[in-house]
Formats: sequence, C-alpha cells, structure tokens
Amino acid sequence: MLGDIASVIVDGALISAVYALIAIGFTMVFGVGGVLNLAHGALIMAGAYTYLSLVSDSILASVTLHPIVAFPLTVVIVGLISYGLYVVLVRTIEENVVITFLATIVVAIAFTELVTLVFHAQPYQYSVVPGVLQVQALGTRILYVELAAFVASWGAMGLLWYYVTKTDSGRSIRATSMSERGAMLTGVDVPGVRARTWLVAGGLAGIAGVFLGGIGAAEPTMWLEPLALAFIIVVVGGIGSIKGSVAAAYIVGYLQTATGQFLGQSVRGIMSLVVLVVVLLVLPQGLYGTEFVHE
Amino acid sequence: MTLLSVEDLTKQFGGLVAVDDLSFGVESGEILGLIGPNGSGKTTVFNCIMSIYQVTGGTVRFDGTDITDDKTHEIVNRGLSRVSQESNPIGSMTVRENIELFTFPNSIRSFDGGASDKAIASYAAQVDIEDALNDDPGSLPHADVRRLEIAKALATEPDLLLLDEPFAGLNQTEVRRLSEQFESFREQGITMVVVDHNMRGLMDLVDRVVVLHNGQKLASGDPADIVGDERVQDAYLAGEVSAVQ
Amino acid sequence: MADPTSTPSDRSTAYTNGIGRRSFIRAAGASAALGLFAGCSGDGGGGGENPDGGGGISETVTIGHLAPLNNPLGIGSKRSAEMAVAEINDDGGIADQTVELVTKDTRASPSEARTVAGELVRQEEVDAIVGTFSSEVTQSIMDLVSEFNTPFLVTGSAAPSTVTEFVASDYERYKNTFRVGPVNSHFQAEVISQYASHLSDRHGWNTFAVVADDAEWTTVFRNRLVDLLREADLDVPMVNGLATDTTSFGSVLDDVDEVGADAMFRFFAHINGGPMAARWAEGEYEFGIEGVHVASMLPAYYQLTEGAAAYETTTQSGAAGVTDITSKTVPFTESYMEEYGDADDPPSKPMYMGFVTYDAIHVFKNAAERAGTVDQENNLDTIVDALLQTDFTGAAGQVQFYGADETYAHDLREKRDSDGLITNYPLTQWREGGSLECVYPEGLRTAEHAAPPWMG
Amino acid sequence: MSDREQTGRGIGRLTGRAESVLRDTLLAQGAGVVGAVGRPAERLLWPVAERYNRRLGERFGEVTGLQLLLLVVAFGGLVTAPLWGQDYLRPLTLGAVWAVFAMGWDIQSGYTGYISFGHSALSGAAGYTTGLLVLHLNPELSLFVTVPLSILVTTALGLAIAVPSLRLRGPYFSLVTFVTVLLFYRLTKALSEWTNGLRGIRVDVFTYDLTLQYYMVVVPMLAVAATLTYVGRSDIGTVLIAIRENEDAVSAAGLDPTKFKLWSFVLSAVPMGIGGVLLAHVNAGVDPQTFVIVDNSIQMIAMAVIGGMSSILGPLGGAFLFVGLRDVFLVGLGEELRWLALWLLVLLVLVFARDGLFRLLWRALGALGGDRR
Repeated sequence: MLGDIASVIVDGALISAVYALIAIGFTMVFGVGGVLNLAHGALIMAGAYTYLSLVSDSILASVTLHPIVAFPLTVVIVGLISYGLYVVLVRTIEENVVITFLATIVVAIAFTELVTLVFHAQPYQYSVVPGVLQVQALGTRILYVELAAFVASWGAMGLLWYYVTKTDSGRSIRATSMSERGAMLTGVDVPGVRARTWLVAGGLAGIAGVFLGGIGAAEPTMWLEPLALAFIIVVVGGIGSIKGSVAAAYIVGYLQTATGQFLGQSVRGIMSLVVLVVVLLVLPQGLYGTEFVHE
Repeated sequence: MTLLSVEDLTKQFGGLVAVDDLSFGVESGEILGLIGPNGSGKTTVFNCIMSIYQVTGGTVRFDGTDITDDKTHEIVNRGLSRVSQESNPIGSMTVRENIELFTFPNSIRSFDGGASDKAIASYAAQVDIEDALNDDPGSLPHADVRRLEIAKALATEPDLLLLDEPFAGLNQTEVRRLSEQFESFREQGITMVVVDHNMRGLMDLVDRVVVLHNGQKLASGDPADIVGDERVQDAYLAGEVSAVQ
Repeated sequence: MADPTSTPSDRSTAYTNGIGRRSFIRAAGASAALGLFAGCSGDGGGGGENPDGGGGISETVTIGHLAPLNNPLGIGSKRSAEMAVAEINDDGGIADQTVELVTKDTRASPSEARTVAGELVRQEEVDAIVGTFSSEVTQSIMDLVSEFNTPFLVTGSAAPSTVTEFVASDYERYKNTFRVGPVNSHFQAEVISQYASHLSDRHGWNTFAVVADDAEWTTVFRNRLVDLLREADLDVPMVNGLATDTTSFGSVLDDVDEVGADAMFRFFAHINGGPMAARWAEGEYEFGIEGVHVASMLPAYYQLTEGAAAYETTTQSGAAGVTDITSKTVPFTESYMEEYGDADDPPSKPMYMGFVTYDAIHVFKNAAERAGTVDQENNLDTIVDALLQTDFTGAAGQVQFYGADETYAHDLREKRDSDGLITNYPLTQWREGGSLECVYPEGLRTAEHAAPPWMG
Repeated sequence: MSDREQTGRGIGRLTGRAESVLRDTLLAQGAGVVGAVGRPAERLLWPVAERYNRRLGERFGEVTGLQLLLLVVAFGGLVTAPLWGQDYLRPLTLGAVWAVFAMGWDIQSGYTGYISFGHSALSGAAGYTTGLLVLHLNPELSLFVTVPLSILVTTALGLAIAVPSLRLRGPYFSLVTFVTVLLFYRLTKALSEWTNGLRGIRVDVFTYDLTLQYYMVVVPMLAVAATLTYVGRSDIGTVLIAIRENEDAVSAAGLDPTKFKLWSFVLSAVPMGIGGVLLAHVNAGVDPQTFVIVDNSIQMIAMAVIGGMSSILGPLGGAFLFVGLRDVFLVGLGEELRWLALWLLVLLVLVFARDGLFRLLWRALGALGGDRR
C-alpha cells in the first residue's frame, strides 16, 4: 500500500510534466488567436514519427542520427510544421471560429491517414535514453526516458517562462493573450505573434511527441488520448492560462495514476472525464480562466 | 408617473466600481439625457438595466415591477428596448429580415409570426430607411446602419427606449433629422433615455438631464441649469484631460 | 465465458421465416430475368453463368474473402487466399471450373462488414465466403449470409459464441457457418493451462498473474483459465483487466512483481504490449511474459520493439510457419515469403489468419468437389454434409469439424495427443537476434522454452 | 525570423486572394459555360417555378426554374433509384440514413453555431433503445412500440445533454458534447452485460429485399427533409441563425436564446432518433463502432460542411456525396488514400467554399435565373 502510494506519487509527477507541456502549447494557441487547435495532437504524433525517422535505420536507411542531434532537430521540424499549418491554412480562415475549429480536426484526421499510409498501422518503438532506475524501496522501476521526459518538460517550461517574461518577443505573446486590442495599440505585430505562438506550441508538442513515443510507441492513433487529455487539462485549468494548465496537468495526471492504481486500470480514463464534466458545470471558467460563459 | 426607476444601483467589476449607488427616475413621456464624460459609467447603467450585466446592488423597476433579475429578453418584452452603441446587424439577412427578427414572438411554436411587410416598412419609414429594406446591411452607409439599429428597437414596440450614443458619427444634418424623429417617437408615446458624452447636442432634445461622473450622479435637472453647473464643467474638463493623457 | 444455454434460442425465433426468405430470392431473380431493372449490370459472375441451378458446378466458382485490410493480419489473409486460389487454379480449379477470388475490406467494422458482405452475396453472387477477423465482425454478417445460404468459413475469430449462440442454437438457420480456425477460446484457455503446467515442470514456475484486455474476448481467460490453473495447483494471485487504450504499464508490471508471479499471462489484442515488453526487459522484471498477444504475432514485431520482444511468447495458429505442423506448413510459409517477403506492406509472413484462410479455401474446394455442386441456393445441405466430412491436412494443422449435434457444432475440432493435451494451438517465443521458436506443444517444438536470462 | 514571417504573411495573403479569385473564376466560368444552356432552360422552366412559388414558396422558400429543376431531378432520382442503381442500393440506403443524421446535426449545430460532437451519442441512444428493448424485453416487439420509444429516449438524452451544456458557449459546448460521446462509448463497454460490448445487439432487419428496404429509409428521410426545410425557412430557423450570428441581438429582440437553443436540440434529436432506428434495422444490429464512436459525429459534420451548413438540403446532398465517395467512387484508392482524399476534400471545402458545394450550386443556378427573388 505504501509502495503503491509512493509509485503513484512518482508516476504521477513524471507523466504530468509531459501532459503540462502538451496543454501549454494548446492553451497558448487559444490564448493569442482564439483558435482551438485540434490538430495539436497530430503535432505530437509528428514529433514521434519525425524522431523515429531520424534515429532509426528501419525508416530512412540513409538517415540515422544520434539522439542528441535528432532531438533538437525534431523539435525544430515540428515547430515549423505547426508554423506552416498556421500560415498556410489557419491564417486564411481564422476569422471564422467554427470553420477553423472544424478545419483543424479535419487536418488531424487526414494526418492520421497520411501516417497510416506511409508507416502502416503498426506500432514502432524506439529508444530515446536507454536504461532504468531501480527504486527498491518503492518496488518500482523508473525508465531513464521517463526521467528525461520529466527533466526536458520542466526545462522547456522554464525556458518558456523565461521567454514570455524576460524577452520582448515573448512578452508580446503574453500581452496579446491578455488583450489583443491592447497589444495592437501598443504596437505589437499581432499576426506575427500568432505565427510565433504556433511555432513555439509546435516545438513543445514535438518534445512531448518524442517522449510519448519513446515511453510507448509511435502509432497512428497515439494522438487522440493526449489531445483529449490536453483538452481536459486546459478546461480544468482555464482556457488561455499557462499557470492553470500546469496545475491542472498535475491534478489530472495524479487523478489518472491514482484511479489506475486504486480503482483498477480499466476505469483510468473515465475519472478524468467525470472530473471534466463536474468542473464545467461547477466552475466553467476553470481554475485560472477568464470567463467564456455567458451569465 | 415614473416609468423607470433606478434605485441605489451599484456595479463592480472585480475591485473597480463602475456605477456607484446611483438613483434616478424616468417619467412617462419625457426624454431624459444621461450624460457624462467617457468612462463615467453610462453604458454600464444601460447594461445593468437590460440585465446584460448582473448588478452588484440596487434595484431597477419598470412600470412598478422589479426587473433587476429578469433576463434581457423578458425586459424587452415588458416594453423596454435599447439601441446599443455598436451596430451589429446580421450580415446574412436583409434589412427587412433584420427588422423582422425583432417582431417575432418569443415562442418556439411560432413558425410564421413576424410582423407584416407593411408594419416592417413603417418601422423603417420612421427612420427613413424604407428604401433599403431589401439591401444587405453590409452595403448601407454608416448613418443607415445606425438607423437600422433604431428601427430594430422600434420593432419591439417599446414604451421606453434606451439610446446609447445615437448621434455618434453623424453629421449635423443627420443629427437634426434624427432629433426630429425622436420627437415624433415621443408623440407616439415612447419615453426615451439618451446617453451621450456630448452635452451640447442633447440640450434641445431632452427635457431633463442626469450627469454621471465616475459612476456617481453628479447633478440632475433642467438642461439649461446643467450647462451652467460648475461641477459639471470641471468633470468634463477633468475627463477630457484624462482622456488626452 | 458465454453461456450456451442462455437466451439465444428464444431470440432467434424471430429469424426463422425461411419460406419468406426463399421466395424473395426467387422473386428478385425473376424480376431480374424479366429485365425489370433496366440498369442492372451483369458483371461479376452473375446469373447468366449459372443458368437455372441444375445442381452442377458452373463455369466459374467465386469465393468471397473478408478481412480488415487496415491490419497486417488481414493483408496476410488476403495474400494467402490469393495463393490458395492460384494453386487451385493451377491444379485445374474446382471440379475443372476456374476459381475467382473477390476480397473485400471490412475495415474491422461490423457495419462496413455488413455492407461488403452484402455486395459479395448480392452483386458478386459468391459461392462461399471465407475470412472475418474479429468476433463482432463475424457475427454481424451471419444473419445476412445465412439468408443467402452462402457457406461461410470463419478464419480469424475465436469466440465460442459464434457457434454456440448461432450454429448450435439454431442449426437450420446457421448451418452454413463453419470455423476453420483458430480453435475456439474455450480450448485456448485449456491450452494455456496445459502450457502453464509445462512451464511449472520446466522452470518450477508455479505462480501466474493474469492480465487481459478489458474486452469480451478475454472473459474466458479471466475465468475458465484461472479455474483450470487453480485446479492444477498453480497459484493465481492476480487477475487484472486493462482498458483497451492502455499505454502505460509501470504500475501493472510493479503489481505483478509484487505478487511474486513467476510468469504473467497477458491477453492483448487491442492493447499493444510492445512498450510493456520494453519496460520489462529494461527493468529486468523477474517473471516471464506469456500468453496471447496479437501485436507479437507481427513478423516485424521484434524489429518494431527494437529487440525488447526477446523471450516473450504468444500463441498463434500456424506457429508463424517455423515448425512442421504438417508437411504443408513450411512450404506454404516459404512460398509466401518468396512472394511477399520483401513487399512494402507488412506482413512478410502469412500470420495466423493467413494460414487458416489458406486452409479454408482448400477445405471448401474439397467439399465442393465431394458435393459435386456449389449451388448453395438449392443444395446447401449437400454442401454442408460435404464440409462436415472434412478431414484435411492444412498448413495450420488437421481440419475436422464438430458435428451438428455437438456443443460446438461446425467448430474446428481441437487435436489432442495421447495425454489429452491439445496440439493445434502452438506457442512461439521470440529470441535474441529476432528468431522465432516454437516452444509448445512438445510434438512441434523447435526449441525448449527459455526463461529470460536475467531470471535467477 | 521576421523574414520568414514576412514570407509567411505573403503566402497567407496569396491564399486569401487565391480563394476569392478561384471562387470568382469558378462562378464566372460556370456561369459562362452553363449560361448558354442554362438561360434558355431557365426561361422555359420559369412559369412552372412561378406556379410553385405561388403555392409553396411561402413555406419552403422561392425558387428559380433551374433550382426547381434540380429539386425535381434529385427527388425523382431518389424515388426511382432502384430502377437505375440496383447495384448501389446499399450505399444509397446508407446515404439516406446519414442524410437524416446530417440534417439532424444541421438544424442544431449548423444553424445555431453550437457545434456538437455529441450527435453520434444521440443516434446511438436510439439504436441502443431499440436493441435493448428487443434483447431484454421481447424480441417480437412491434416497430410501433420500439420506434416511438427510441425517439423519445433520444430526445430525452438530447435534452439531458443540452440543458447543462448550452449554458456554455463555443468551444466549451463542443467539448462537453465530445466528452459525452466518449463517456457513452465507454458505457457501452462498461455495461457489456447489457449491451454485449463491442459485439453489440442484433436487431431484425426490416427486410432482405434491398429495394423495399431502400424505400423504408428514403421515405422517412424525405419526410425529415421536408419538415426540417420548412422549420429552417420558418421564423424558428431565422432565430437559430440569428443565435449563431449574434446571440445578444436575439435577446435584444425579446427572444429567449436558451429556449430556442433547447428547441433546436429537440428538433435535432427527433431526426437523430429516427435515423438511429433506421440504421439499427438496416444494419441488423447496434454496436458502438457503427453508432457511437466520435468518428461518426465527425462524419456527420463533414457531410454538413460539404453540402453547406445551415441549409438542411445541403447536408442532405453532402451525405449522399460523402457516402458515395466513401463507399463507391473512391473505393479503388485503397483504405488510407481514400480517407485521405475524402478529408482533404472536406478541408478544401472548408477553406475555399465554406458555404458548401450544394449551396454554391444552388446559388449558381439561382444566378442564371436572374435576380427574380
């Protein structure tokens, strides 16, 4: 029992960091442009498959990079994909929220088919950081890749924090998400900010994708669960709030791990849905959100 | 007879007090001016009356009934209508359809219950847009879009009309014409409250003036007296200065 | 486990309107003949080639094949079916008639399966249908194909209810359905329990954890298997269902470790257990991973897991062609690999459904020739009788069916050795370097089962 | 960085321009090519249309001659399908069922702009009500019992979803409906003792006679189409569209938006119930994959988008087009390519023709008839 609680604490801490990373990207894009990007999950998948293609000889025989090179390259590539998605598609339709919303989900589904077409419907595993940490006292083992995911996620969040609070470029993102009109009045290039936000969000999704694929496997359906979780986290935390996302990621992450451990793995997914419904009905603007509900 | 009475109305946003313990009444048949510099809380008062905002404190009575907690559409159906500062006609509908929407009964069983074309034309005619009935609102000049907003409000057959900055963006001729039309509304028995930050334009039109400053009632009374009131002049000066800064 | 004595018999009363059914088919035929439906195209081996069912075999025999083509198992099945048909045609066809194969994609969806099965029986007017991968898909088309009297040879799904709730409970209606493989999961559970005893003898493993997809097909393993293990004096301290979308396995492995299991029997069809194997191998957990794991049947699985699969086992009909189940097993596998080993699309080996489908087409050929007809509309009983006489040596093993009056009517008979151990549901084990060995049953064994080297 | 942004914006602008250019050329060219044939035809047909407009225009909207021709040809084609499309009756039948779904989705989501991902739960509720009644109560239960009950349960579920979730705007509403489907899907598994899990429940087919079955679906579909077209063109439809365009204006007009939104859910749930029952009987069963999964909701949305949201008949056409492409015309492409092509088409429509293909067609035909309306 004590071991169970300890492993819930450890597992929850590890996985929640990745959830937070995904949710932050999702919420930032919403914050600055009002776009609910349902293709965010596809970007996660893009991260996993890009990394896989770069490191594994079974995909592109001519390209096998060391993880140290492949990882940042993946992050950049996924960031650019995200940026391209905004510039080519979303920018032309973003004035219509409904159309944008629908377009991003269609992109996500089309991307799934594309991945299936290219990589077939089989799960690929790859190693990011091999090895395992034995924690005898807790009766559990922690994969190095999980630790790496935790460190990288918090590292990325730290960099992001530095970026949006200490640099002009980042501050303009924050300003825009608080008040687009205000930002515009103070001379912020709002379209540029949006594009940059998509780039950053894509990079974060890329990081998450590499690790989710490394802990699990790269497969064409791997995006749905993280996307649903990001959705839930963002709503619980309050749409548009980075702080809320981090807090909610930990709430949801721990809730999932604990339900899995104590109520059975088969109800793992249901709990977070129930919490979501409760939050929506009781506290529709989430923990830190601005209200999106009419009185 | 007092048609609308606002008693001790207070509205706070977070820590910010937008309307502070405001009380005033509107007599049946009069045109009341509600004036004040930018940010003095005029529009907020309208939003509180119409239940767009929930009030923090105080009561709003219309025709003797407490309507503070009524929903917007209920208030409209009691005979209170508001012309807001922004024009937002529905672009995919013609001017006629935009007006017709405001004549629909609030019933989900009413499939064909709007006003007749003739009635709609007469609402439009009251603000001189009867020739534009088949146009798209997007193609109208600014003044006509404003007029459409008024026609829509008229279409709800109000007893009391709240007009938020009706003259904004209009030229002298248009202002004069609109004032005449307001007079004719009054002849039909419609009571009006007109919000404006520009005192001078209102003076000939209104019977009485309430001046707002920082959410509080600064003065009220006959337009001529108000114009001479020093406090009012100070408030406006301060307001202008702060707006410039 | 599904209870064969429950409701189906009363439920099926609504379906037994045989006369109405037949008369409709006649009516449709007549109106087509009268040219009532002007635009009715006559492609796909239509009525013209079968002038008035006189009972003989007409110019071509059309076999329909159903499989999920978004799944390597389905593709393996399709290719195997094509190979079987090519072989038969090279050998003179069925009673000298050319065989034509029409494959349709079920997309693993019951609704889609109904659509394409409808096309097979109505437009293609097939003489038999083989295939279907999952039980929900299999059962979703049984009403339809029985309506058209089309012989239906199931090759992918193992739920006992396919025969108990259909064939055995309403024989007249569903007698067209046979299962060529795999043995149903009632027997699969028995195989696993016998295999557990073998592991106990070989390694002294006496404690087993059972972890399964939280799905209907594993109920038999979570109940009957556990009972059988306990009857054999083996410990089962843990029986756990996992949500079918499970992707994290840390706590499950820790739990198995905690209860002190010597091996974990996992039954995964929906869940991909690859990441679990990776964690298990990295963490050197002190137990074996055994049981049924569909992903592990992929020929590329070892590569896909970057070698983490080593030492895990799974059952699979046909044993991936690594052992001479019969004299046909290895030659069939080799010719498949010759043809498709380097294909862009997986799988590079037939996989279990491929073996069974390959056998099923031969089984139908033999039965049709015995019956002297493929005219199921008028002679279904003859065809069914001929199928019941089947004793065919296939690539996946010997095929014989249970008789009409037995609990598992028309199901594949399990084969038993002299000790009563079931032999036609073998287990394979991945080895370091990516080779695959058959480790059970004894008669088919290519290597002894190996415990992971990190275990004691 | 900033360079890239410049280029990026350039592309953005280009695409925007490309969109309008493309739309204009298409319309102009279409008008040019078709005009030569279309205009005389229009003159010929106009008297008929005029008569229609006098009698029914009030209720269903006025049409030009060519528009009327389109309606008549489409209607005639549907009614005579067994004569010309015997081989395609199954896709046509499915198309008709999905048309009911797409129209049901449209009257709620398309009109009010409250995009629901939860409609597959509604059709599922209908299917499962029928299935559960047949399985657990009485296999011989008459359609006259199961059909009304199924529709009733669907409507009740619709209201149960709508009442709490319609307090929420925009994406929050979509999210709650999305979650509803996920919960519903998991419930079908969690309650598998009742629902048979993935295997689902068998239901009697209406008939194995495809022609008869087709009519048993097409007739209710046409009834739904006529009813919803009438509703959509009535004051109710206007109010629902006004909610989408400007909900505050609706309040200001003295209309209760909440009441109308709830009503739209009811108007939507009834066809979803009808469609669900039809699908259960056409499919000879209900199972979570055929009914509940969120993919089904997304397909309904795709159909409505292709055809043209908030037009009822657009989604009807969109459903047939979608199912036709999916099950007939694109089948040769293979599994992944086919879906890829389909989704790309949906995306193209969203970007370049967001009013939908059938609305474009309708307008093009109307333009040929001049501005008679």
